[in-house]
Amino acid sequence: MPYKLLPIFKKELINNKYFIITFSDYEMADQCHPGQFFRLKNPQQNFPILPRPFSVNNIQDKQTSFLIKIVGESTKNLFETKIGENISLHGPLGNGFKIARNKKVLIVSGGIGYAPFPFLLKKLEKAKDEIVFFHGGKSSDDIFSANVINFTEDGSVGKKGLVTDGVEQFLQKNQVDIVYACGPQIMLKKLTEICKQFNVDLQVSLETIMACGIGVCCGCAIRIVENGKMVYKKVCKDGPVFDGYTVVWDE
Amino acid sequence: MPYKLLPIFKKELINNKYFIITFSDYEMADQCHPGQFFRLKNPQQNFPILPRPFSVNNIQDKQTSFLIKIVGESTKNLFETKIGENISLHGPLGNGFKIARNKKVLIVSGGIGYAPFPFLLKKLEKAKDEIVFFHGGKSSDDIFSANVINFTEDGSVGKKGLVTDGVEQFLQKNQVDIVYACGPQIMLKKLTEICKQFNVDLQVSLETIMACGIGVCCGCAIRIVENGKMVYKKVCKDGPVFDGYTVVWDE
Amino acid sequence: MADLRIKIGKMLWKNPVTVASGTFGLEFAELFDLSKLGAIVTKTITLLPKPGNEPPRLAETEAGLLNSIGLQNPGLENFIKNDLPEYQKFDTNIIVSISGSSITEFSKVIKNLDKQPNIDGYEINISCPNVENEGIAFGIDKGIVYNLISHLRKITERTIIVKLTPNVTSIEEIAKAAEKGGADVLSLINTVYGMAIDIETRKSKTKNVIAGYSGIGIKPIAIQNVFRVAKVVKIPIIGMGGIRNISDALEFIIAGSSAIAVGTQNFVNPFATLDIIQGLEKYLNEQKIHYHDLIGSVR
Amino acid sequence: MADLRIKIGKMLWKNPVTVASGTFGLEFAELFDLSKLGAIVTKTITLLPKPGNEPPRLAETEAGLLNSIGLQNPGLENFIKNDLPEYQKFDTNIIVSISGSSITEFSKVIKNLDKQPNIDGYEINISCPNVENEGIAFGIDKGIVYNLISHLRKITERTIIVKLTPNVTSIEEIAKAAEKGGADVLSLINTVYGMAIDIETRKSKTKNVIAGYSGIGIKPIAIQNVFRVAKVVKIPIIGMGGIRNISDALEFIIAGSSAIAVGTQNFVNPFATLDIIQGLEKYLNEQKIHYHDLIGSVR
Ligand SMILES: Cc1cc2nc3c(=O)[nH]c(=O)nc-3n(C[C@H](O)[C@H](O)[C@H](O)COP(=O)(O)OP(=O)(O)OC[C@H]3O[C@@H](n4cnc5c(N)ncnc54)[C@H](O)[C@@H]3O)c2cc1C
Ligand SMILES: Cc1cc2nc3c(=O)[nH]c(=O)nc-3n(C[C@H](O)[C@H](O)[C@H](O)COP(=O)(O)OP(=O)(O)OC[C@H]3O[C@@H](n4cnc5c(N)ncnc54)[C@H](O)[C@@H]3O)c2cc1C
Ligand SMILES: Cc1cc2nc3c(=O)[nH]c(=O)nc-3n(C[C@H](O)[C@H](O)[C@H](O)COP(=O)(O)O)c2cc1C
Ligand SMILES: Cc1cc2nc3c(=O)[nH]c(=O)nc-3n(C[C@H](O)[C@H](O)[C@H](O)COP(=O)(O)O)c2cc1C
Ligand code: FES
Ligand code: FES
Repeated sequence: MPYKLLPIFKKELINNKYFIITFSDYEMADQCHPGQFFRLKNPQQNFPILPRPFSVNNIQDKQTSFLIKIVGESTKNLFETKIGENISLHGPLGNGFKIARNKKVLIVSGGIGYAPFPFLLKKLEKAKDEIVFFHGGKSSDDIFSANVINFTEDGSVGKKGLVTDGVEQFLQKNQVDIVYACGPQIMLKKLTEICKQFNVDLQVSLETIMACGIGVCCGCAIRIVENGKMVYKKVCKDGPVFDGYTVVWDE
Repeated sequence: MPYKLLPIFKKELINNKYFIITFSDYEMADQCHPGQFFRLKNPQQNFPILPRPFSVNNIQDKQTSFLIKIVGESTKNLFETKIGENISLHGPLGNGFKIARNKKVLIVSGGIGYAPFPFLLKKLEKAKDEIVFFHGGKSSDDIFSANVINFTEDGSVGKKGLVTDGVEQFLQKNQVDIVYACGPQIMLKKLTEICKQFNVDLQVSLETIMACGIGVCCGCAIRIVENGKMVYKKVCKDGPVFDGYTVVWDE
Repeated sequence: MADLRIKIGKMLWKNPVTVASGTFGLEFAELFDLSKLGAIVTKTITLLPKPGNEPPRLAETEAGLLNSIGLQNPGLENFIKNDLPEYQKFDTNIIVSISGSSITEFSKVIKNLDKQPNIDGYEINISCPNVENEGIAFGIDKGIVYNLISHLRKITERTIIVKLTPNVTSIEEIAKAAEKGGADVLSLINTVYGMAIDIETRKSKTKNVIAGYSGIGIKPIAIQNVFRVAKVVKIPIIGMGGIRNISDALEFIIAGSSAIAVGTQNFVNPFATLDIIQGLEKYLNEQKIHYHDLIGSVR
Repeated sequence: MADLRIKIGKMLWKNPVTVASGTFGLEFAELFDLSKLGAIVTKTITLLPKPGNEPPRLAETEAGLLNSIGLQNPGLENFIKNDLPEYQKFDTNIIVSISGSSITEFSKVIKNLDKQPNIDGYEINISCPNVENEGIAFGIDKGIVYNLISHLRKITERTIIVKLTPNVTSIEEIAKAAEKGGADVLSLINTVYGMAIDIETRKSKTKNVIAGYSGIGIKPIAIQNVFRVAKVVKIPIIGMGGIRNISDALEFIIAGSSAIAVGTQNFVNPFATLDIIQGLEKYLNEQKIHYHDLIGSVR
């Protein structure tokens, strides 16, 4: 996992909450697997101190892009950094999603949890999977594509309601082999309960605060049940993708 | 001494070391006296923490300007702040120069010590003083006006040599009532020794690191001899202008 | 509107916001009406005038401020003559911060001040790290703290606030000693020992070498100390150390502070105290919680 | 080229730059050749595996990092089997950081490690603030520190480094006790106690409530501790706490550190150690000073 300084190649504003930042580097693009992430930081910015983790959103023409939600100082700063200015990139890091082949696949994302899926989608399509994509957001601002089945809490776009309710209904009527999911903890927890009823494989991508990103600091621990015992796993190295049924969700 | 948020009205780059930043505010312009200073800070910048003191460089058409040398994080940030963005201004602070009337005046500045004098010059001219202005810098970059007698250490502009040497020669041949000076400590110390020989009044503007700027914190203390005794005075409130002969210079 | 009133020792504050000793003065009256504050804490006064430490006295570090002022102050007499009457004009609680080099000196100062009207409390600075033998010897030893405070308790009826230093192994021990001695209130933290070096000249950036570190860089340390002390004492705590805005202030309150003080930030945004008072009302209304229920509510 | 070699205890380091325990690992070998470092300090190892504290374990504050890892480590046996052989491949000094809950446990770990070749020293972590009864009880009491170190001194010939906590009233006392006990080297500082609160949930940002504060925000505190300790001991000091770059490193060296360690900054710029080695050569050449003359040269 190299550590590179690369100039911002492209920046696209989606709306006042989200933007996409793109880097052009062959080596980087070739190494990535869907579900992996990079640690990004503007080296000119002293505070906050730590680089922040972002999933690979897509890879196109050897360009690697990240879909970023502006939530605090670092994401704001990345947004404000101009095209041509250098960003430090550390990655690709983490395990990434296991690619199913010739399966019936359901993707479920909530909010910025959409980020890793455009890249995954590409690989799944190559693997000849049959894919359905459900995405949920608070309102139209949180919808990224018209080509997926969208849910909004306020009903401003797509179906009104929670994406998890949609998933439950869908699973009642359709056979699915595997679910890939990323989004808020509360959504993933609910989804795990639902998927359990239907006995579907479930891969979830998790978030924690990270310091090193490479398994050194043990800061990103989450609780996983392994052989009937609760153990700590590292989101950065053992994850960010885990078998949903092994995760001990927070209260 | 009000505390205001004002948008940057004008910004002029002199060269890659110096720039002038201007604010347009009637009330502010009317209150200022030459030698006084303001504390400036971009409220968007969290670090460094403290506002930084800058002398009033000039007042023209009710616009107040500051001549700033880029030396560290705050001055760099002020330089990078765009026209129209807000800066917090606290001032005018400090005592300022005592204005002589109908006197033979010599102004001596070194480097960024030039900053307070364009404004002083205006007032002295009004007071019908006879004025000679000596300025010294390392090289042509540190020269601000062709209308003053310039010295550079590398001889790239004006006379080659130290401004204090020029002052000494000048005082040997010319009668002067009062000297106004601002510049590096080492220059002011030398100048004090020279002026003493010729028994000329001497007003020096000093710099120290400041926290409050208004006499609260006692952080900006310097040593002054008062009635034969060494006492601490506050550069922000008792100064920044002092009688040069009372200052106890650092080793 | 949320009710921000709070009893701090024998005082009733109209809101829980004050200023940290040494970072505020009458000069701020030019900027806003000081009566808006819950209380005003003066800079530390000693029996005799103190010239303060040799300059340079200040250095800014990457995330805070180093100072070695050395308790420069005009002395008790001048304070009573010149400053106190000005403070007394404001409709708020006036707390005089005092220090001394012996129990006798502390006692003398308090006896004198007790004759003056309109002083609402004393903050006993046993923690200033800048002055040798003044303060420092008191603040790190629980026996000495107990002796000092129980002595002063006999002298005055007014609220006694003891200001604690973080530069100790167990701040709980010192806090308990102060409470046992009769303190009505604790305030914490004073500055943390710090130092910075100019790598060009190889000199310490403050002449006094070891200085007091304040500002945002000490906030996590201060919150931790407030949390620990709140667990072991019953008297209220005035929390401080790096508070810049409402969200910093809330951390201190949730950690266990009944009131908060703004220090270094007064030099950056002189209206920080007022912003915090406003922010507090907004937060209480939004979260639908009473101020008293917020104090020490960390889960 | 400037000569950066320095004796640290019984070791000869090719340069005075190492890494802080717990912030570095073999994973960095993918980024640069670890043989370039003066030494490598492993994360703290205990006799038995430790699962670590409950998450969340990290929080970033305005000017630093809070961690409550809880000494998560695979235990001595796994370390010897899996990690040590990898470390031994590098042409640099290998220092194993160890901790324990009793003198017996410390002794057992050292006796075991002493049988392994190519370990150059032990860093005795008596200061980790995250684990109750492990480390903390040792680091704050000079008598206990003396007992522990003099005991370990009898067991091993290898360099003993004692890592000090800043969370004490007098770090000098602890430093002198370690030296008297037979320590060859001191390293300081470990993290400072800190805490942060999420004002929305009113929960502590780390589950363990009180955490260890590191990064640039603690630099003035660390430099101050190095300066004080350097005045009272004769053995060399490895300085750390917020070092990010050459100028931070120089402050520590001028304050009295014979060597320096990079901690939190490894997470930000994994090449910080290399940058510092380069920067040091440049500074020594420019200032025309020998490295040894720089150490503790503050005026
Ligand atoms: C594996 C992984 C993949 C991610 N992928 C994406 C992505 O593709 N797009 C996207 O917009 N966001 C992604 N995130 C979340 C992103 O890292 C945070 O939004 C970002 O760190 C916020 O930084 P900030 O300074 O702007 O906000 P802050 O104000 O610092 O924090 C806002 C929130 O971000 C989280 N956060 C803070 N520091 C860290 C840290 N060091 N590491 C992780 N989280 C932190 C916390 O939950 C915090 O409450 C991902 C996180 C992880 C762990
Ligand atoms: C009364 C007065 C008037 C001044 N007038 C001018 C002026 O007109 N134009 C101009 O360019 N500069 C002026 N200065 C100097 C100016 O304040 C410093 O250059 C500025 O603070 C540097 O800030 P920085 O963050 O860019 O650099 P830093 O990297 O922080 O510091 C560079 C140097 O600036 C000085 N400095 C740092 N902090 C402070 C502080 N809080 N207060 C004062 N000095 C500090 C120190 O000597 C330091 O070594 C004046 C200073 C004083 C006291
Ligand atoms: C310049 C300065 C002067 C101070 N003087 C005093 C003082 O006289 N008495 C005192 O008890 N504390 C003094 N302090 C400490 C503050 O009251 C406060 O405890 C400390 O700065 C932490 O708060 P802050 O981080 O908000 O500044 C001083 C602090 C500064 C920065
Ligand atoms: C995530 C993390 C884990 C740490 N683990 C250990 C440890 O296992 N043993 C130890 O002695 N110190 C540990 N420390 C403390 C560091 O070694 C160092 O003393 C401290 O972080 C100060 O240096 P810094 O500010 O450069 O990080 C840890 C620090 C961090 C941030
Ligand atoms: S972030 Fe350091 S181990 Fe995962
Ligand atoms: S800067 Fe505070 S008294 Fe001068």
